[in-house]
Amino acid sequence: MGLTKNQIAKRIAQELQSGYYVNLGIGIPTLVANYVPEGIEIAFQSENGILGIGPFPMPGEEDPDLINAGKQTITPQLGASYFDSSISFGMIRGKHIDLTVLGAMEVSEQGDIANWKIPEKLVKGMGGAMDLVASSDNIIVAMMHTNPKGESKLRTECTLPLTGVRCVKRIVTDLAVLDVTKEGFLIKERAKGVDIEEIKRFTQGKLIIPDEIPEIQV
Amino acid sequence: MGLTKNQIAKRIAQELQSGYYVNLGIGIPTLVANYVPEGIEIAFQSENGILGIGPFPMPGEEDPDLINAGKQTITPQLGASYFDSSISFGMIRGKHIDLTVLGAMEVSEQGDIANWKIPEKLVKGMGGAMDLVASSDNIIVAMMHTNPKGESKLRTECTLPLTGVRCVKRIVTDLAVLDVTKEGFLIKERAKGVDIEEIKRFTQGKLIIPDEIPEIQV
Amino acid sequence: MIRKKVDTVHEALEGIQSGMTLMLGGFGLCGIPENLIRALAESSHKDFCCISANAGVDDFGLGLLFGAQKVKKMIGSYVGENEEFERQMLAKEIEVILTPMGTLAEKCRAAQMGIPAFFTPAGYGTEVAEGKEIRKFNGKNYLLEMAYASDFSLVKAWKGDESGNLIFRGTARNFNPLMCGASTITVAEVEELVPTGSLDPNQIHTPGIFVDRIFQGSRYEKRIERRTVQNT
Amino acid sequence: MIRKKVDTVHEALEGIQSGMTLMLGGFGLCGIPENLIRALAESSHKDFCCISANAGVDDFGLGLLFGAQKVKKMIGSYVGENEEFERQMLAKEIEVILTPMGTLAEKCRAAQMGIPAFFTPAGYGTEVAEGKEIRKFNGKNYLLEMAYASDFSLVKAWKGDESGNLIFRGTARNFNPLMCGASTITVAEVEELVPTGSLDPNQIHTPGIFVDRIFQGSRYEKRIERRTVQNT
Repeated sequence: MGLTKNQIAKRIAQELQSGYYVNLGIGIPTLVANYVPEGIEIAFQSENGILGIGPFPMPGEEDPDLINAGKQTITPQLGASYFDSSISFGMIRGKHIDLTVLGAMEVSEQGDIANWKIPEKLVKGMGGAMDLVASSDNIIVAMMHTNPKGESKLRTECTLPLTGVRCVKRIVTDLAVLDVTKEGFLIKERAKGVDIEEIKRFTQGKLIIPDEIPEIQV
Repeated sequence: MGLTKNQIAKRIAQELQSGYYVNLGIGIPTLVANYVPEGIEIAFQSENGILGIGPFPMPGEEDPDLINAGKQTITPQLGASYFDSSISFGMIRGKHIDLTVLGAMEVSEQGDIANWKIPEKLVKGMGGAMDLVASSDNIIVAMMHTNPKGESKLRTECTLPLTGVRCVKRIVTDLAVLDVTKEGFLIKERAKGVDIEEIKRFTQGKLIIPDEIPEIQV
Repeated sequence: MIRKKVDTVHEALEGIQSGMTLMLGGFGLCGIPENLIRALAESSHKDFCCISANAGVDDFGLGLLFGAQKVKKMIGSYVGENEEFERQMLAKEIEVILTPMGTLAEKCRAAQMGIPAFFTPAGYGTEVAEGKEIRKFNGKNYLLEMAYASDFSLVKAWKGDESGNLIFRGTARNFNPLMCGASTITVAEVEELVPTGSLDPNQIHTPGIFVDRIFQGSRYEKRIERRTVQNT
Repeated sequence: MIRKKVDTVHEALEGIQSGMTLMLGGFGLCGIPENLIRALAESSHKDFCCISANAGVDDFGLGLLFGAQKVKKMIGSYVGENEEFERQMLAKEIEVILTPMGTLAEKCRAAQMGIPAFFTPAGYGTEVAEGKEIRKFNGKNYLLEMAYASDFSLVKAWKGDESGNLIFRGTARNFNPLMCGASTITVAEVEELVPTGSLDPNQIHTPGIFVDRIFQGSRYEKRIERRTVQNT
């Protein structure tokens, strides 16, 4: 079974705390914005130069001067601000962002992340990913547990070119929630209907399996 | 005889060209603004964060939020802009200022300048002077030829702590206009009624004396 | 105040030559100098080195320069969404240097502000760090990155005055302010050019000192790359 | 959006302790956090290290802190105009570090923006360069300068909203925006505090992310240091 992409996003949304400035990457991370818990104060930053992203515009109200880093049309939240890219990345580099959520191709036991380049394949570039992973103290990776070939994306070492080193703190996949610890990937929660053997089978890196592993509540 | 401080300023104002962004230091340099030739387009920058300084305010119209680097109340010129100090010094460091005029205690044959500190005396600080002299390609020093003790301020080497090295291009004193050249201080013009012997007597550094030295026209 | 107004895009581009390095503002299709790009694509000049966050799409934005085979080298950060660019890259017709986006932004600002080099954490431990000086500050590793050197900056603002003061709009600001004054010559095109003195000095994003030439653009298309709306 | 509003200056200063390093915005008496300075001068805390462009005058601005013997170390650029400060400096009661003003500004910005160090030409060949790394870029010599590390930034803005967004006015902007987010905690006092959503997002000088606490100041004196008017 396992979680859908929306369920992964929903689980990550549980990590949001009031007062957080959050940067969401493209893909599953973008979906997190749909599941912000009621009553908490949060602001989404996009590295192209906005703090306080609101909902997508109503049809007909799209503004070409208002987009997010995924180039989608957006609207500003009340209290939003626009700024240039040096300030935007200053927010990131200066550790003013409280939570960064991004996708990955691979994560290593040490928390290394690879998400920008597959050798021999077309390279589109790292965009802001290297700045984000080099700067954030609180990085959650949202990804499927395996790649389309069925190979584990949680590895002893990344095989793909790195985006950043020793930076990922937590991983939410379709199968489990795992923390990166000194000893390896620590299973914190498992998806409903997914047993430990399945997580073991699809995890190439070292796993730490506590006695009790609660189910992910989404 | 020699030039008055206002005449020094007036002579320096002849160096202004249309299109120049100009930073004027405190003292004689400030007076240069009073003698901008008619019909040329110029903008004065002040390092505390304004481009386009206009005249002093009319009595009763002083605004505490509008001052120059000398902390005098000012008004903005049409087309002025305000900005933070990092941008202000970015303009200076990035060589966007076309002319810098500042005072000095000493200038050396090599174009070194000392204007911020007298050992054993109270030090007030360098303010923006070190940024200005390290960055500008076009620095004119406005000063009296000698200090209050009658000692030459144009020297083989500066005796006072330096503000910057090999940066001064031209010096306008009460006695003469001199350029800093590889061979020494080249006399370009002399003040009316001042003869070469007088300039020689009050110049400790090496002087180059051309055959013809026109009078300063102010 | 000093006048920077020119009347035509051709006057604005005077002095541009084949082989020059150009900075181009914009993020994807947002906040791009449409008139300047159009004129460059139609010009006889070529072999440009372009510094820009993205590569545009096939038939718009920077894509017009790739379509017209004007680019020899591209320094950017995210260059997807453009098939002709990809073809030229795979065929090695163009050289491509990929840079973390925050580093790209800061390298532009450094050029603008007279900072020759600075340290940044982005790219440490990756191939971006290859050949670069690495230094530890407070236990963390950083790379030394250099300011860009460039001949022309081509930017787009919302409003501008005849003295070159600029105001941007929304996220169309992006790299534009950082590229002003970061090249030998900076050219700004604006949607609305107003007389000097019309803009509030307190609300100017880029002071005119960073702009050498300004002109009012025409025929703004302002194309949207990913139109996204609420489910209703 | 995230609320940053606090009701009193005392709440705004919570956590401040003797011996801390403070950044204080303002240039002379222009754009200084009057309420925060007043409260600090009256507090029981002392032995501060202050980073600020100037030292104020004897009975106003930063001068109030020197008058109350609150400062152990002063990092500034131009510290004239204050007799008590001079007395303490000459008596070696306070340590004074003088820094080129542009370097001071950039060291604040570097702290704000996560740049640990950068090169600048200011001070090359002078005593400011002593003990600093010197490196040549394109034939010119530069010094390596480090970002400041600081506990509290105390700034003053003209308008602000409850989410910490700030707008400055005129040359009262100066160092204030650069110090926001450059310390562990940033406190902003404003002349006018408006509800979130009242400010144009395009015209905000400092986004609220750089501000931890904001409050409306009172009793602004806004003293003028050198009143200068036209001869009429």
